[in-house]
Parts: sequence; structure tokens; C-alpha cells
Amino acid sequence: MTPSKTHTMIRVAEKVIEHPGESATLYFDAPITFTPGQFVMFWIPGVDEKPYTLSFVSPARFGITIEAKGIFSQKAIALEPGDLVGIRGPFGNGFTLPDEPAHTVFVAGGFGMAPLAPLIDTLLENGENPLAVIHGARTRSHLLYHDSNDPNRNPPERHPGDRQFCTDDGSYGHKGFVTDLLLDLLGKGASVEQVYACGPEIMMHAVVQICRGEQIPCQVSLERYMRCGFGVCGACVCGEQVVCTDGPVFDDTQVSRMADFNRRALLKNGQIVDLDTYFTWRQPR
Amino acid sequence: MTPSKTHTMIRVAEKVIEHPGESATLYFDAPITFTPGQFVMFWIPGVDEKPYTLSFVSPARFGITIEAKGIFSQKAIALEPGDLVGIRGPFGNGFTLPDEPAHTVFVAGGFGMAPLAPLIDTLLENGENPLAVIHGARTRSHLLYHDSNDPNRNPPERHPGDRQFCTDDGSYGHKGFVTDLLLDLLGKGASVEQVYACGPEIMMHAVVQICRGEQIPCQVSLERYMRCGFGVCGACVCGEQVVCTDGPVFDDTQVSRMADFNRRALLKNGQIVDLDTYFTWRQPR
Amino acid sequence: MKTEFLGIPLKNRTVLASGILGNSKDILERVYHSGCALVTMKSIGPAPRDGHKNPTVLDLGHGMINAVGLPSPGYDRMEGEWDELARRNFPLCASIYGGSVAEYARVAEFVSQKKPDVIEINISCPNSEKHGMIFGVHTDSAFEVVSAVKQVINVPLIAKLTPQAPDIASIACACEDAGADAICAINTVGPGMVIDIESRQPVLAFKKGGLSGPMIKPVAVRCVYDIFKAVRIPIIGLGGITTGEDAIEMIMAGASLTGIGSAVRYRGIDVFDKVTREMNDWLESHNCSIEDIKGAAHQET
Amino acid sequence: MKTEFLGIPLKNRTVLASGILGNSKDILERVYHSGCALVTMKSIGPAPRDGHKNPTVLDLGHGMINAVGLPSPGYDRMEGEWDELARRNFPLCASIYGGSVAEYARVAEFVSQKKPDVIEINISCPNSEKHGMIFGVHTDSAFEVVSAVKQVINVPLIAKLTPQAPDIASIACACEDAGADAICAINTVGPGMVIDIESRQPVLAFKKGGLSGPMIKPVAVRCVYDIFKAVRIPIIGLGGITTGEDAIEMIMAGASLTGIGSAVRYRGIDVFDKVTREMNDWLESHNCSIEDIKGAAHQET
Ligand SMILES: Cc1cc2nc3c(=O)[nH]c(=O)nc-3n(C[C@H](O)[C@H](O)[C@H](O)COP(=O)(O)OP(=O)(O)OC[C@H]3O[C@@H](n4cnc5c(N)ncnc54)[C@H](O)[C@@H]3O)c2cc1C
Ligand SMILES: Cc1cc2nc3c(=O)[nH]c(=O)nc-3n(C[C@H](O)[C@H](O)[C@H](O)COP(=O)(O)OP(=O)(O)OC[C@H]3O[C@@H](n4cnc5c(N)ncnc54)[C@H](O)[C@@H]3O)c2cc1C
Ligand SMILES: Cc1cc2nc3c(=O)[nH]c(=O)nc-3n(C[C@H](O)[C@H](O)[C@H](O)COP(=O)(O)O)c2cc1C
Ligand SMILES: Cc1cc2nc3c(=O)[nH]c(=O)nc-3n(C[C@H](O)[C@H](O)[C@H](O)COP(=O)(O)O)c2cc1C
Ligand code: FES
Ligand code: FES
Repeated sequence: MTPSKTHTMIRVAEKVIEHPGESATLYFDAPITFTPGQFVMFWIPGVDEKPYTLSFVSPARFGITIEAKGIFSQKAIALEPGDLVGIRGPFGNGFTLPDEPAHTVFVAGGFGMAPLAPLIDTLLENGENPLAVIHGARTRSHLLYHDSNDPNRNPPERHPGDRQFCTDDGSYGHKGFVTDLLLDLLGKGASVEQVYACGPEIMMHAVVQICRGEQIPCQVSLERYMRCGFGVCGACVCGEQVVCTDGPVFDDTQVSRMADFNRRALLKNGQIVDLDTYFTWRQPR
Repeated sequence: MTPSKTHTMIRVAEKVIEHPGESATLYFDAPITFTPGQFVMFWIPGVDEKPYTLSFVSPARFGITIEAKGIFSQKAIALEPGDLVGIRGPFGNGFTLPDEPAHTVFVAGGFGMAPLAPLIDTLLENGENPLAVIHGARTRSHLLYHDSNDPNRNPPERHPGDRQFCTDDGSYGHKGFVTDLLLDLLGKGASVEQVYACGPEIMMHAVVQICRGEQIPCQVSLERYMRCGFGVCGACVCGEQVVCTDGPVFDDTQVSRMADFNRRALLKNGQIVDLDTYFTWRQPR
Repeated sequence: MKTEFLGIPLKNRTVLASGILGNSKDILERVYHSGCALVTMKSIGPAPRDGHKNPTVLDLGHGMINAVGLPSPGYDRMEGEWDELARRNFPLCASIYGGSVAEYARVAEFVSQKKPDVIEINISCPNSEKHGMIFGVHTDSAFEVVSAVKQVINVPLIAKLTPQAPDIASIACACEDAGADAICAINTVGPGMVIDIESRQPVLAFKKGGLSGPMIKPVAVRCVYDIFKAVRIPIIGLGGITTGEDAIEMIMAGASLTGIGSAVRYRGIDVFDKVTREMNDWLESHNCSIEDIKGAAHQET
Repeated sequence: MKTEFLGIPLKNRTVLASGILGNSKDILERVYHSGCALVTMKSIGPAPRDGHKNPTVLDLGHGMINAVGLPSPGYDRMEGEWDELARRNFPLCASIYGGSVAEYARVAEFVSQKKPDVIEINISCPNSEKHGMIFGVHTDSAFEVVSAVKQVINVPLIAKLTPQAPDIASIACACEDAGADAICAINTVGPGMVIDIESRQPVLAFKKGGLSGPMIKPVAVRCVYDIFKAVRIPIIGLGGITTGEDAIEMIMAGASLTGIGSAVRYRGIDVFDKVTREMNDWLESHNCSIEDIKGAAHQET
């Protein structure tokens, strides 16, 4: 008879600054039932509520990694241990691992590494190694969970090992796009059986194009403005898909049928606009 | 998330006439989780809803035995197989069996046999035999589940064996009260360890008096006008006890502390009156 | 958690809702001993009334629906009860109702002489002078009935409001202006109806009934929040409170006391004791008092 | 289960409630292919409006509370969408709102030219001319807005009512008199409020929100029952319908069609297909048709 709780209030247990002033991971000490790729609605009382992927999960702790973009995310990275926030979820479907161990490649654009990281963790825990992890960003300070210049960095490198990096400005790794590195890998004849990609929609679109050309299954994680998080309000629809419940993870077959993938998105007022307009609206003001 | 059902609709599976025009047992083919002494709220759509003890339970069937008193109970015994009625419950506490096999005596006044019968069934199923079952009534046709004049009676004798009968008018068995037979039994030095009694309140009061004199634990089942059946409306209060949830079964210690036992009851309008007034109001009009 | 309410010392913040169990002194006393600070009698009317036929109360799982139909012995047929209640050792609230202003006043005047600690007037009843319109949905009729009752009683007056008012805050203001000493909010929500699809008819004999219990809590909290903004007199917050946390929520909306009704079904008669303990535990673990948190949800961040 | 409603052939009796998913042609079409006979667009307003900040929608377990705040691109900024919808192959209901009678009429006239199959006017909005009083709680403002809209549109008109009206049947009558072709009942119940006791503030950014889902079904059934008694035009029954049995109950109260909103959360987008199947199964096992049972709960026994 007792109604289920609308949300859970929890205190920030630890904050790890990923890049000063730009990004941070907030940790919460509570168990959570979760599939990598799922997200929570994260409420800062008096401010707003937005969706964030869980970027870290262990039996008694979970974390979200936030990039400071607008007002909300700036307030989020300014939170301190002890601050009280609200969590609803987890919501969404999450990534699907292959039934059998397979040659997997991860392609992360900037903060697209956040949802992919716990999936890599799961793979490593299963005793499997990804074939490759390709991580690109605009510039060095947007690479996540990594800075090879500072071996004593705190936090330590999240997934040490053979990782491939690139930056748009060449400040770290290859100067260019993640797709260059992916094409490189495929050009060398690597047998890739599954690709997971997350990052800007245009990047994911390019990755999907490449994978479909090579007939490699690929999963991507989409981002849309969200309200309910559970499939009723319609704020997050992308074509005929409801991102918060059907997604946020979709496979290449789904996105290639999706009228609005890499094309259109809804503004907060429901207006359907092309992605450029959408991202302009989403820029910090 | 789906709300629990307010009630269950069910069809009468079988009707057994106990005494033509006076009483009947209605059977329903459905499993029910039940302790002897508990009751259900029995709704005849378009008529009314009243509490009835379950008088019979088997894994796939249960029954209630109704004595025709007023409008409602007359309509109830006129129901036929296939008729649709509503059931809420079971409600209330039910009788408590002794922890160890014990010498038990049952004292039933008229339709007081209805709640006691499934308790006797339970005992018999446990391989125990009651020390005595004393069954009295105003007249022969008010004795329940029994007519020795007709060995082929349908239904058969419910609890064949050594039963003791009495009637106020002497039409069957001892002419006199159940308390006569109980005192007789005790006078013969029978070691009685537990008494269960149900019938008119004045009879139960007399039985409780006898038992307390002999320090024999005794349980009785009370009857009050009921609305909710689950302890909120207050229609059924008896002193500080809520008959529908604290009872309907109370032990001798409880009733001897109960200000209104054998003394007062609430009318439908909530007025607190002495039992005579209450029973006058309850007579068929 | 001890407090004073309209001059009545109370042992904690819980109140028994009218219409729940409160049919006799014995059971009211038991509720008091089960941890309730202020017990309210079933609403007393101007004349004997049987109420509706059964079914009258149904459990919906997340709350209940009832159309008991205000059964009452009638205010002048309860002498035995009043005698017993005169010898009580607990604070008592007498709830009354009428079908016209004159009836309210007549019942209230009589009941006031029986010296309950406080009288609550249930203004969710149809106003017979205004073609069945409910007293509590119009400011003018609410004002009228509260003023009339206030003039004839010698104990504090609580006006109990219905959430069916399109603007409950303005009703509360009208009651305050008319002399009410406190507000109790809310009575049941709706009305609602449950149709049995097999017999194809409403299950309640009266067809429609009021909703109560956990599912109405958001409505009750909103009403108390709105009323707190509008009046200075204290509020008994009522509707769906089942746990100490629910009670804390109601206090933060602006309630001084917290009423409990349907939860007696879900947690037993000692729900009052349980809720009080849970409130105390919460206050202790948050290192604050009821006064610290009363109306806290009104502070802008 | 095929039927005709205001001249529109429908494949079954289910309707998508306004504000649920209906933000674009693609998703409306998917809902249609998931078994819904008539899909309603998210309410369209007179100007671009972002709606409220989050949190805007919360799940209470037995229903939900929302204060989305009527976000809308504005009726004249949806050209692309109207173009796509012109090429649809499913029946469409366009829901509209305004803050004044003139705004309702302006939006309705424009939308009517886009040829939806029917226009629904959501009269649960605050009436800016009457100091925030809600259009749908007064017969005169309900009459006024329906008449004004009726004059400027070429498609049938559905008036969508709020249960906050103290007498919803009289509002329905006023709408019928003003020319409404059908009634949709109900919009959300309340409003309600959920206070987070840790942060001591209302969880919804707008503080108050409307209740929907299973917990409001009794209120919706009662409203439809009352309206059925009062009007001759058909009714879309809406509020808490989650299963085929819920839909049958609503039909027995007097609905011709059954709307579904919150249940999309609880049973998925194909809830329309599920409910239709369950209705069919029930009708078959009871050997009767929708017409046999429509309003059956009104028959006296
Ligand atoms: C499934 C999912 C997972 C996500 N996971 C992550 C993650 O792990 N890490 C991460 O950093 N981000 C994640 N995001 C993005 C995140 O939800 C926020 O959109 C992001 O942090 C930007 O917030 P903000 O600072 O713009 O807030 P705001 O202060 O609101 O943004 C600044 C301005 O831009 C506008 N604006 C910005 N974003 C939005 C929006 N979404 N809707 C409406 N208006 C907007 C506002 O009008 C505002 O004025 C995820 C999004 C989704 C859908
Ligand atoms: C826990 C419990 C278990 C019971 N178990 C059984 C059982 O197993 N078998 C059995 O036969 N009976 C049982 N009863 C009694 C049963 O509930 C009815 O009270 C009885 O059948 C009489 O119904 P009726 O025909 O009087 O109805 P009515 O037609 O209502 O009675 C006729 C008249 O008397 C008045 N009246 C009678 N009874 C009541 C009442 N209770 N409340 C208000 N008005 C009343 C009415 O005003 C009416 O005009 C039980 C009662 C309780 C509380
Ligand atoms: C069975 C029942 C009977 C009620 N009778 C009355 C009454 O006589 N007078 C009154 O003012 N309120 C009455 N109420 C309303 C309650 O006092 C209370 O306002 C309502 O139930 C909401 O509180 P809850 O959710 O804690 O039950 C009754 C409620 C129920 C469930
Ligand atoms: C998130 C949400 C948004 C809504 N938006 C609108 C709206 O824009 N216009 C409208 O008329 N009703 C709106 N409603 C109300 C629904 O259409 C419907 O009347 C109500 O939810 C009751 O139905 P349900 O219990 O099936 O959800 C909304 C409801 C919800 C839950
Ligand atoms: S956020 Fe509401 S439907 Fe996805
Ligand atoms: S019948 Fe309602 S309290 Fe017992």
C-alpha cells in the first residue's frame, strides 16, 4: 500500500575533479541496480533536474561525470561532499553485450566516454579485453579519465593499457577525428565484431556509417532534452523512438531507420528543429 | 502499481438448504486463505452487504451458512447457483488453537455452529477429536448441519459422532440450555482444557462465566453491525474493542474486561443502546 | 513533541480524524492511549440518521473510498455518551454537521454545553438552503456558518474544509474572518465512483464516495500549503498521512498538528504512536524541532 | 470494436491522451500503429512557451504528478510538422489552449485550417481575463470559450474538462449548449504537491502539479457518470485507465471512447493494443458489445 518513492535524496560522498573548472565526477555511497548505458535524473534542489549516465558503479557506490556546459552543469560540478541531491532512476535500456566474448571496439567522443567507461569495466571484470578503445575530443582537457602527462594524476588513469587518442587541435594523440582511427584499425584488417560509440551525434552518425559499410554491429547512445525520463511526456522523442525508454542506446539498424537521427531534435518548447539550431540553443549563454 | 481489487465477484456454485425457508449454505468454487472464525463481507448487488463467517473451507471451495432473519438474509438464501455476488475479505482474527493437542469443548447456540464447524474440521483433520460438541437451539429446525430423524439427509451430518444436543422447546435432545450440558460435563469431572463458544451473546456470557469459574480458557465470537470490516469506520466497536479487526474472536480475559460485552451495542446510526434494544431493532420487520 | 493547541495541552502532534472509530468514549480513550494526542468524535448531526446501506467503505489498495452517509444518533440522543465523556481524562474534539446554518448552530450550541475541548465543524455537507451546494465550496456560505456557530459556543472552533473548493485558501480566509480558531484540511477528495463491471453497477450503495488515504496525500499537502500562505490561525493537516515522514511533510507544508484516518487500516490503531516515534526519530536525526520545520517548504531557495 | 466517432471511422475505442508523447508526427504514427484509434497532439498554445523547469513529472507508484507547464512551439511555428501531418494516414485530434477567449479562437481557427480530424479544447487553463480562475470551473466561461471556438473551426469540437469544477455535469451542459460535439473527461486531478522533506521544498519546480494514473480512476469514472446523465453528446472517458477492465468500467459509466495517458508508463506504448485485446476478450466472454454496456451502470436495479 505504501506508494513507491518519487525520488531518492542522497549526499555527495566524494567529488573528483576530472579537469579543473571543466568536469568532475560525483560519487554517491549507495548500491544501485544498473546496466551500463542507463541514466538517472539528477535533481539539484532549487536549480533543475537533468539526465546523467552513470559513469561508475561498484557494489556500494556509483558516480556520474559531468561536463560544465550551462548553468546546471556548472552548479553540478560546484557541488561538494555532503551536499544533498535527488536521484530518480536508473532509466533507459543500457548497452547489450555480445552473447559470446567478441572483438569489441569502443569509440568515445569527449564526454561520450562517461557511459562507455562502466561498460569497459564490465568487460574487464568478465576477463575480456576490448580490441581497442578510441578516445577523441576537441582538445586535451576534454579527454576523460586520462592524462598521460601526469602519471601521478588523481584520479588515476581509469583504463590503463593500449588506448588510442586523438584531438581536434592535436594537443594530444592523433590530430583528427576518432573516425580516422577507426578506419585505420579496420584498414589494418582488424576483425571487429562489435562497436560501441558515444559522443556528438555527428560523430556517432559517422561511426554508424562506417560500421554499416563493414557490416559490424554498432550501438550508440543518444541525447535529447528530457522531462519525465520514463516515456510519457514526449520531450525526448527522436523520430518514432522515445529516447528515455526505447534508448538511450540504439543499434545501427535502429538509428539508420530513425528519421531524426543526426538530423532533428525537439527544443524545450517542443519545436522540432535541425540539430544545428538545437545545439545552438543548448550552448551556454 | 495496479491497485488491489476492492472486492471479488463470484458465482454461487451450489446451494444446500439446511432447513427449508430458514437456512442454507452457499458454496463458491474458489480457493481462499482463511482461519476458522474469520468472516467475509458478502455483497448482493442492489441489496446490501453483510458479514458472514466462512462455515466451510476446502482447497478449492468455501461456503457460508445463512439463517433467514431480515430482508438481506432472506434474499441470500433465495440465491441460486449461477447468481453473482461480491466478497470482501476474509477479515478478522479467527480462533486460536491450543499449541499442544488439548481437551476441547465446543458450545454452539443455533447459528453459532457456523463459525465453529470449520474449526472442528481443522481439529479432525489434525487427527484430534473434540472432547465434546454441545449444540443447542431454540427448536429442532435451528440445529445446524444435523438431523438424526433423517439418516439420508442431504447434506449428510456434518460431524457425525458423539454430539450432545439440546433445544429450548425440547423438540430435540435435552430440553434446556447448552450451559446445562456444559455444567453436566464439568460436574462429571471431565478435564476440559479449552472451550470455544458461539451463539447469542447472553449464552456466550453464561459460558464465559462458567469457564472463568473453572479457570478454563474460552474463546467466543462476537457479532456487531459492520460497515468497513477492516477497522476504520467504528460501526462495530464493543467497548474499546473493534470487533471486525480485534475480533470477532475474543478470549474470556478480553470479554470480561470488555465494558459492553453482553451489555451494549451500537445501532446503525451509532447510538449506543442496551442489547435488548439492539436485538429488537435487529428483528425482522 | 508536547505542544499546546488553542490552549489545549497536547502530548504530541497527532489527531484522530473524524469518522474513524470515534463512536464511543471507550474507543476514543483507547485511541488516546494508543498514542493519539487529540481524538475527534464521529461527526454529530441534527437528527438520528442511519447513513447509507452497505457497501459503504472499500479499500482501493492505495487508499479507500467511502460513502458512510454521516450516520448519527442525533446530538440530543447521546446523553449516556456525554455523561461518560464528561468523566474523560483526555482532550476531545467534537465534530458536528448540519444541513442549514440554523442546524449547525443548534447542534453546536448543545454540544458546546457538553464541554468538549474544541468543536470542529465539518462544512463538506450539502447546504439544503442552497440546493445541495456544499457549504465549504463557497466563501459566503463558509463565512455564514462559521460566524453563526462561533456565536453560540464557548470552546475554540475548527473549520474542516473540503478540497472540492476550487480555491481552498479563500475558504480558509473566510473561516478565519468569521472567527474560526483553526483550520482542519482536508476532508475526502473527489467524490469518486467504483463500478463493478460484472454486476454493471456502482459498488457503493450510495454510488459515489470520498477518497482518502495515501493517494490523496499530494492533494492534502497542496491544500495545507495554500492555506498556510493565506491565514494566521493554525492548521491541522490531514489526508493520507501514514508514516512519520508523511507527517513531517505536512508540517513543512504548514500544519501545526497532523490528522490520521485511513492509516488506522494500514498500520493499526497504534499508528499514532508509530507516527509520533517516527517523527521524533526524524527530528532527532535532523537535529531540529517541529517549530524549526513548520512551513519550511514556503522558504524560497 | 470498430466504430465511428463524430463521423470519423475508428479502428477501436482507445484514444491517446493529450500531452502524452504526442510531440511529432512520427511518434503519433507509432502510437497509432501500437493500437491506438485516435491520437491527440500535445496541447498547442498561442505562443512559444518552454514550460516549467524540471522536475516536471514524478511517478508516485499509484499514478503520477506533473507540472510540465504546457510547453508549446506556438501554433504558428509548426509549419514543418503540419506539412508532415497533412500526409498522415491516421485520425488526428489537435488539442489547443489559450489564456483568453480570443487566444483560443485564434489558435483554433489556424489549427482548423490544418485539417485535423477533430479539435479538442483544453479548458483547464487559467483564464487571464478572470484573474487566473480556470476556464473549466465556471459554466459561463466554459460556454463562452466553446462558442467562440465553434464559430471559427470546420471540424468537430471536443471540450476537455477538469475535475476541479465543483459540478462537472453543469460545465458539460454549458459546453454542449455552446456547440461542443463531444466531451473529454478528465484532465488531471488536484492539483497536488509533493514536498521533499530532506531539502524541505516542493519537488516539482512549479511546486504544484496535476495527478493522473490509476489513483484518479474513481474520480474520472464519477465525472463520466455525472456527465453522461447530463448531456447527449458522446464522451471520451479518460483518467487512470490501465487495463481492458478499466476501459469497460469507463464505458459502463457512459464513455463512448476511452483515453489512455499515464498507463503508457506502466504498460508500454502498446498499451492501446493490450487494452483493446482485453476489452475484446471481456466482451466475448460476456457475449456482448460495447453498445450493450455503454452507460450500463445507470440502469437502476
Ligand atoms: C541520456 C542522457 C545522458 C547524459 N549523460 C551525461 C553525462 O554523463 N555527463 C554529462 O556531462 N552530460 C550528460 N548529459 C547531458 C546533460 O543532461 C545536460 O544536458 C548537460 O549537463 C548540460 O546541462 P546544462 O548545464 O546545459 O544545463 P543548463 O544550465 O540548463 O544549460 C545552459 C543553457 O542551455 C540550455 N540548455 C542546455 N541544455 C539543455 C537541455 N538539455 N534542455 C533544455 N535546455 C537546455 C538552457 O536553456 C540553458 O539556458 C546526458 C543527457 C542525456 C539525455
Ligand atoms: C462477524 C459476523 C459473522 C456473522 N456470521 C453469520 C453467519 O455465519 N450466518 C448468519 O446467518 N449470520 C451471520 N452474521 C449476521 C449477519 O451479518 C446478518 O446480520 C444477518 O444475516 C441478518 O441479516 P438481515 O437479514 O437482518 O438483513 P436485514 O434485511 O437488513 O435485516 C432486517 C432488518 O433488521 C435490521 N437489521 C438487521 N440486522 C442488522 C444489522 N446487522 N445492522 C443493521 N440493521 C440490521 C435492518 O434495519 C432490517 O430492516 C454474522 C455477523 C457478524 C458480525
Ligand atoms: C470511513 C470514513 C468515515 C469518515 N467520516 C467522517 C465524518 O463523519 N466527518 C468528517 O469530518 N470526516 C469524515 N471522514 C474524513 C476523514 O476525517 C478525513 O478527513 C479523510 O479520511 C482524510 O484523511 P485520511 O486520508 O487520513 O483518511 C471519514 C473518512 C472515512 C475513511
Ligand atoms: C505528463 C503529462 C502531460 C500532460 N499534458 C497535457 C496537455 O498538454 N493537455 C491536456 O489536455 N492534458 C494533458 N495531460 C492530461 C492527460 O491528457 C490526461 O487528461 C490525464 O493524464 C489523465 O489521464 P491518465 O490518468 O490516463 O494519465 C497531461 C498529463 C500528463 C501525465
Ligand atoms: S523524457 Fe519524457 S518521454 Fe522521454
Ligand atoms: S466494521 Fe468498520 S470498524 Fe469494524
